[in-house]
Amino acid sequence: MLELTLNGEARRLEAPLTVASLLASLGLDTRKVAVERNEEIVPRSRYAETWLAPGDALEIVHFIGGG
Amino acid sequence: MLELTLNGEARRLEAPLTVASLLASLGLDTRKVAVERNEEIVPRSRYAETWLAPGDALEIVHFIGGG
Amino acid sequence: MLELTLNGEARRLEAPLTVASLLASLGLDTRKVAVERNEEIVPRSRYAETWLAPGDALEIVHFIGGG
Amino acid sequence: MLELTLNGEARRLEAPLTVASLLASLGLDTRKVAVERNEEIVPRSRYAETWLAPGDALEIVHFIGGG
Amino acid sequence: MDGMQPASPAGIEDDGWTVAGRRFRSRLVVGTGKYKDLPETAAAIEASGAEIVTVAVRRVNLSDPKSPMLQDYVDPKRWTYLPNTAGCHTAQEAVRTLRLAREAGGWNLVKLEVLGPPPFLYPDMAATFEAAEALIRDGFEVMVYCADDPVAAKRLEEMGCVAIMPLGAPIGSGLGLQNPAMLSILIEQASVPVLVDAGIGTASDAAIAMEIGCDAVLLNSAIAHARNPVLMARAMAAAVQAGRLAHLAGRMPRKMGADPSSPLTGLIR
Amino acid sequence: MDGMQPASPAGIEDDGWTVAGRRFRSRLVVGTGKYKDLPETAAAIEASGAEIVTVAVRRVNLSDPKSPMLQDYVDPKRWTYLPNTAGCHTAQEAVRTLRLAREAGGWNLVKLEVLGPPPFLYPDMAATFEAAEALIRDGFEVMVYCADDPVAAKRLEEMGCVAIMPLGAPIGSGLGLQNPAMLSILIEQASVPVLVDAGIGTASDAAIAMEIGCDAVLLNSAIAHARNPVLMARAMAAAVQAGRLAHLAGRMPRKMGADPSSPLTGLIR
Amino acid sequence: MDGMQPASPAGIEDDGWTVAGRRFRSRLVVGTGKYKDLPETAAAIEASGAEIVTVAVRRVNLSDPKSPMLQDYVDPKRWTYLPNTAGCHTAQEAVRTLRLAREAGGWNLVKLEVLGPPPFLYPDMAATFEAAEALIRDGFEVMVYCADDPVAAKRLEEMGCVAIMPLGAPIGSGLGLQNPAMLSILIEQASVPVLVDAGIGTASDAAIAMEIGCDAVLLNSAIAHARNPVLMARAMAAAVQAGRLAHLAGRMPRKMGADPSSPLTGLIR
Amino acid sequence: MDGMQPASPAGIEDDGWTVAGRRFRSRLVVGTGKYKDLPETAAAIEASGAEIVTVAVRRVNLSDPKSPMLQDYVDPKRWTYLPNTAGCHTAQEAVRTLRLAREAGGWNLVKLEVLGPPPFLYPDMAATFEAAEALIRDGFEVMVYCADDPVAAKRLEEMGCVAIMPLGAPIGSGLGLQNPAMLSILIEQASVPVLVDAGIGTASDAAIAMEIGCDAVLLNSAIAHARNPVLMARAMAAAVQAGRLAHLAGRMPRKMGADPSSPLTGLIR
Repeated sequence: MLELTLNGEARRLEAPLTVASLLASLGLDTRKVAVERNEEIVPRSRYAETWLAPGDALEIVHFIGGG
Repeated sequence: MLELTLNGEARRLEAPLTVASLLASLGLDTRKVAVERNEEIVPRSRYAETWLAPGDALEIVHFIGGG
Repeated sequence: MLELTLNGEARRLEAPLTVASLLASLGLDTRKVAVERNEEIVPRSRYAETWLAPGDALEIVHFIGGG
Repeated sequence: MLELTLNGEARRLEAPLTVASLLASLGLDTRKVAVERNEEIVPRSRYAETWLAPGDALEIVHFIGGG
Repeated sequence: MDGMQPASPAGIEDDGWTVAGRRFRSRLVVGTGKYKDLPETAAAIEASGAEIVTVAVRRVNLSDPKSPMLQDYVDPKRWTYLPNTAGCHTAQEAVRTLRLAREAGGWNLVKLEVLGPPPFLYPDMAATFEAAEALIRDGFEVMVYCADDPVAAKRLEEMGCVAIMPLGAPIGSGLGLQNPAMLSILIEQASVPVLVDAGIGTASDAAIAMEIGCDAVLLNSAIAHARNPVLMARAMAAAVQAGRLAHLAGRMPRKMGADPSSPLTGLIR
Repeated sequence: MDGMQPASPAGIEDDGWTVAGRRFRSRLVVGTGKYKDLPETAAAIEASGAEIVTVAVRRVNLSDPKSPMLQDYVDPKRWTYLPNTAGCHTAQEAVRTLRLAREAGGWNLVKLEVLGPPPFLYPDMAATFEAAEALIRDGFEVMVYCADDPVAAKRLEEMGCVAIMPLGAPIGSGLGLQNPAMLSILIEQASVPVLVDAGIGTASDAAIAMEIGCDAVLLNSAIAHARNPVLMARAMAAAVQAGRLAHLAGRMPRKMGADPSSPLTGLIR
Repeated sequence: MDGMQPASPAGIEDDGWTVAGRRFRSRLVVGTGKYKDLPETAAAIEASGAEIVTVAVRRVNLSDPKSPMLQDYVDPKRWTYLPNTAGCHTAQEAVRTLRLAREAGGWNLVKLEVLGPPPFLYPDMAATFEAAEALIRDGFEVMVYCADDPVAAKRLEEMGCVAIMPLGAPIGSGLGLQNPAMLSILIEQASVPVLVDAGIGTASDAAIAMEIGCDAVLLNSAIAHARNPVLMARAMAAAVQAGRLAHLAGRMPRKMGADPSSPLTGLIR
Repeated sequence: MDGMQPASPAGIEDDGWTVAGRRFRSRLVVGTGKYKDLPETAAAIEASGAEIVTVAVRRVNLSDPKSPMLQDYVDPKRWTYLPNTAGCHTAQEAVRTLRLAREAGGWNLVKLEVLGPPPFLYPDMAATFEAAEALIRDGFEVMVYCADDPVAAKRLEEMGCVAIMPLGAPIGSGLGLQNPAMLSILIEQASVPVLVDAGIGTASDAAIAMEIGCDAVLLNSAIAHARNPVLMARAMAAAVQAGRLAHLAGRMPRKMGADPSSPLTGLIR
């Protein structure tokens, strides 16, 4: 099991896990979001090879209406 | 008896009556008011000799606060 | 000969003369002007039958740029 | 002889010389001016004991009208 | 509607205005004076999109009867000519001038203005009442230039004037609306069209006039005396549309504090 | 040019503006926040004719990952998304937010705003300098929201910001330009585009911003909080065109005395 | 002069004004209406330094003839009473009211105001002309409340009115001068005193009225409806003096660029 | 209180203000620059009633050491000298200048201003922060000239500045308060005195500054460049008192409709 923080909330997930599989499991369209891992951007091209580790802090963001 | 209109109200008064005696009976200070009788000014100097007649319309006015 | 005033200026013209022939002699397009004779409008329809008399004061006007 | 800079101008003065004697020779009222020597303030109390050295840069200022 | 042509007349066709039973789409009325020459006059009027133009009545220059006339450049069949009484300082002059105008043009919709003395040429309301009465009796439809005086404006409306046209600032001054509060009062109480006439200096002035609720704007110098009249004519057309649309849209309330345009939730931390 | 469509974009195609090498025809940049819902957002943006829209970056709502997203209503292929840093009160937050935005969108043109505390959310210039420096070093093209401070604006320009965006009034206040004199100074000294950002309340405010020489106007609340956002979007499109044209045309001089629009010669007597 | 009392009346004794042959030092004329009670009225008038007070004429309350009267609190021997025609909407009412006032007070200096309908109570100039004519024929000295209409104002002056008193804004609105440009025109052309009457809201409004060249200012609500009428009365006294002195002093020219107040020579380097 | 001297200092003695523990009665601070000569400087300052005067620090003119000095005309024992850093464009220059000022005068209350480049001389806030920090560390009591930037103003206050002095308009421009809304925000959030510094053109501008709640006003050109500086100095003294009293009194609310000042009951019929 992996314990990590996702958008500020603690989550327990099945390990091993890549960013790509996480997004898939969450049902997110990778073309519409961006991912930060421990305050480092994870380039879209690396989702498949980026393995999550215990204690990782992830931010998954997208664009919303704003002025 | 005299029936006349005083500041828009009907009044019945003891005849005969002058403006001077009317003001006195009303307890008004003649130096602070002005009198109009049938839309004609009654000069202060004539109060004593001005006899009221039935149907007269009198206006008795003074100064009040205004902008 | 007719002595009359045309737009404020004294003129001597060959008599007899109608408004229509005057306008023609002046080379004016009757559809673009209006005529006043002695402070009375001369309707366009009457130009041909309106004979000018000595001393007449005529105004011939048109539209110009204005605000 | 002392060569130094006074309010931006080169001057040659008789040595030895203190700030006090310089101000006196210039005819300046010590209560109305302030003196800087090589970008350091010279306190009024030290004018008498402050000896000028070759190459010193002095600024002597006062208050003038300003907004 | 096509967002790519937000201000095209098509977009606001359904929002025209009516004066004396005549319907117009453009809410910009322009004067035809003060231009360099007649071709510039024509080009600026074309660019303005105006459907009504004000014109003056003057003696024909008999020494040169063949010189080009306004009608040759601004076709009265395409534009509604609104004859004015500019230069008239008495009711008599104004009435006489408009009778000639009616005969010359063949219509009875006119702009009445009886002016006080130079340099300010402020409307002479007493003489304006007199002239308006005579003209209405004589069958004219009177659009009247007036002071920003709600009592006088109401009286002109009650006399039968078909439009009330208060000044926004001294004519030709270009100072912009000097008295929006009083103009709002006139608009609020009027049951005929209200046009701001005189005083507009640039596009935003015209937009403001429309935002406070005018039915249309009448101007001349702001276009004719701009460095580039044709461009300013287009600016005014857009400004009048902008102000009208903003009036219809209903502006946001003013707030003293700030109010962020982006949500404060979901921020990364 | 066709006088019947004076304000159509066609008429001013040749007068676009360029920021960071990108050319735009519309001088209106709009925010996408504060709308009732996404369909209203889309309709208003369509009506505004804007080509650039500002957007915020926020955490995905993981409890409802399938909820509609802005991109589904405002196509990033048609509109240039300008990610902002709304809600960021430190340089670090702003930089981090824009790096995520760059990854999400794939471009590096961004709007930087680092705000002081509520309720006024005035730009924090010290923190803005710090963030701008970091972003430019990191390859971003920074359009920067700032105070109407000519010294700070010049410094941001010298640091390499691609557009200077001073506030016209507190964000969301709708008070209109509170300081046109200072904005004119900023515009006069700038060699990159200047946009008024924040404070616009209605159409005439936008026209005034363009008349004083701004390259474009950025607004959000004025449209989103109007009673009818789509109509106000059209009003703003027309207002920005009107103000730009008036700026190019060159307004008439202001006069104190009056100046009649009709000639004083040829009057009947 | 003593710098510690810059605004003391002593300092400006030599700069009084004259109306109908009467000389006054204070350029502030105040109304006596709208106060909580007569003692507050008296205190505020005292604090204002005014020498002229406007008063209304009304029926004596016969049901309570002994109730205190204005004269008991504001001594007519110390203050010049200026009877008004507030509430009169026809020339006849106004003339009849002022004849009573003349009899009650024994003087003929009066304030004429004939008002249009609520809610705006704008002066009815046609009725005002009629009343002014009758009053002047009857020997009154008429200070007249009027529109900011230079043609009407000139006519009132030519009829023999002794002072012209245009409104600055709707009566009781406190909006401040809505039309300084037009007021300047009235002042420029007048050869009798011009007072701004109605519309003043706070001290700076009164100062502006004096700066543009008014001879005096007439106000009531600005003091009576202030949270603290006595303090505001003092504020108005100072404001009128400030504006008058600034008018006499001649203000500095406005500049767009900056101009340092300290010399640029003699800087340390 | 004596109604005949409504604006005498006596009347407001109890309403002084305090900066850096020093108490002052006059809320007008004046510069000593730009006058024709020293006697005019002295007369104007005397007339202004000011208790604090700003002064510049410059090199003594060694070629004429006996020429009259400011102290000979404006006695430092009677007026508090507030040395400024006019002409300084870096923090270093400003600190060095004020150290000399402290030695020359013997006190540590100073006005800090670090200016951007001509022609606008807008405050350079980044350099101002740097200088303020160094001066406060060195024991100065710093009254600081700044932008109308609430974030920068708060930071200066938190650093320990004893008064915040935002500009009202470019220095020497005489344009009057260009941004009252932003100034109100600064005043609302400040816990040290706020003075408007620079931009005042005439008396009403100073009154407005006090009405919005400033603790005092600092000006120079408005007096020195008036046609008659001594009269304008008196005007400013009265204007500051008027504005302060109006602020304390609490102005009447603004209304759109009219509100008669005389009762509508008891009218004759």
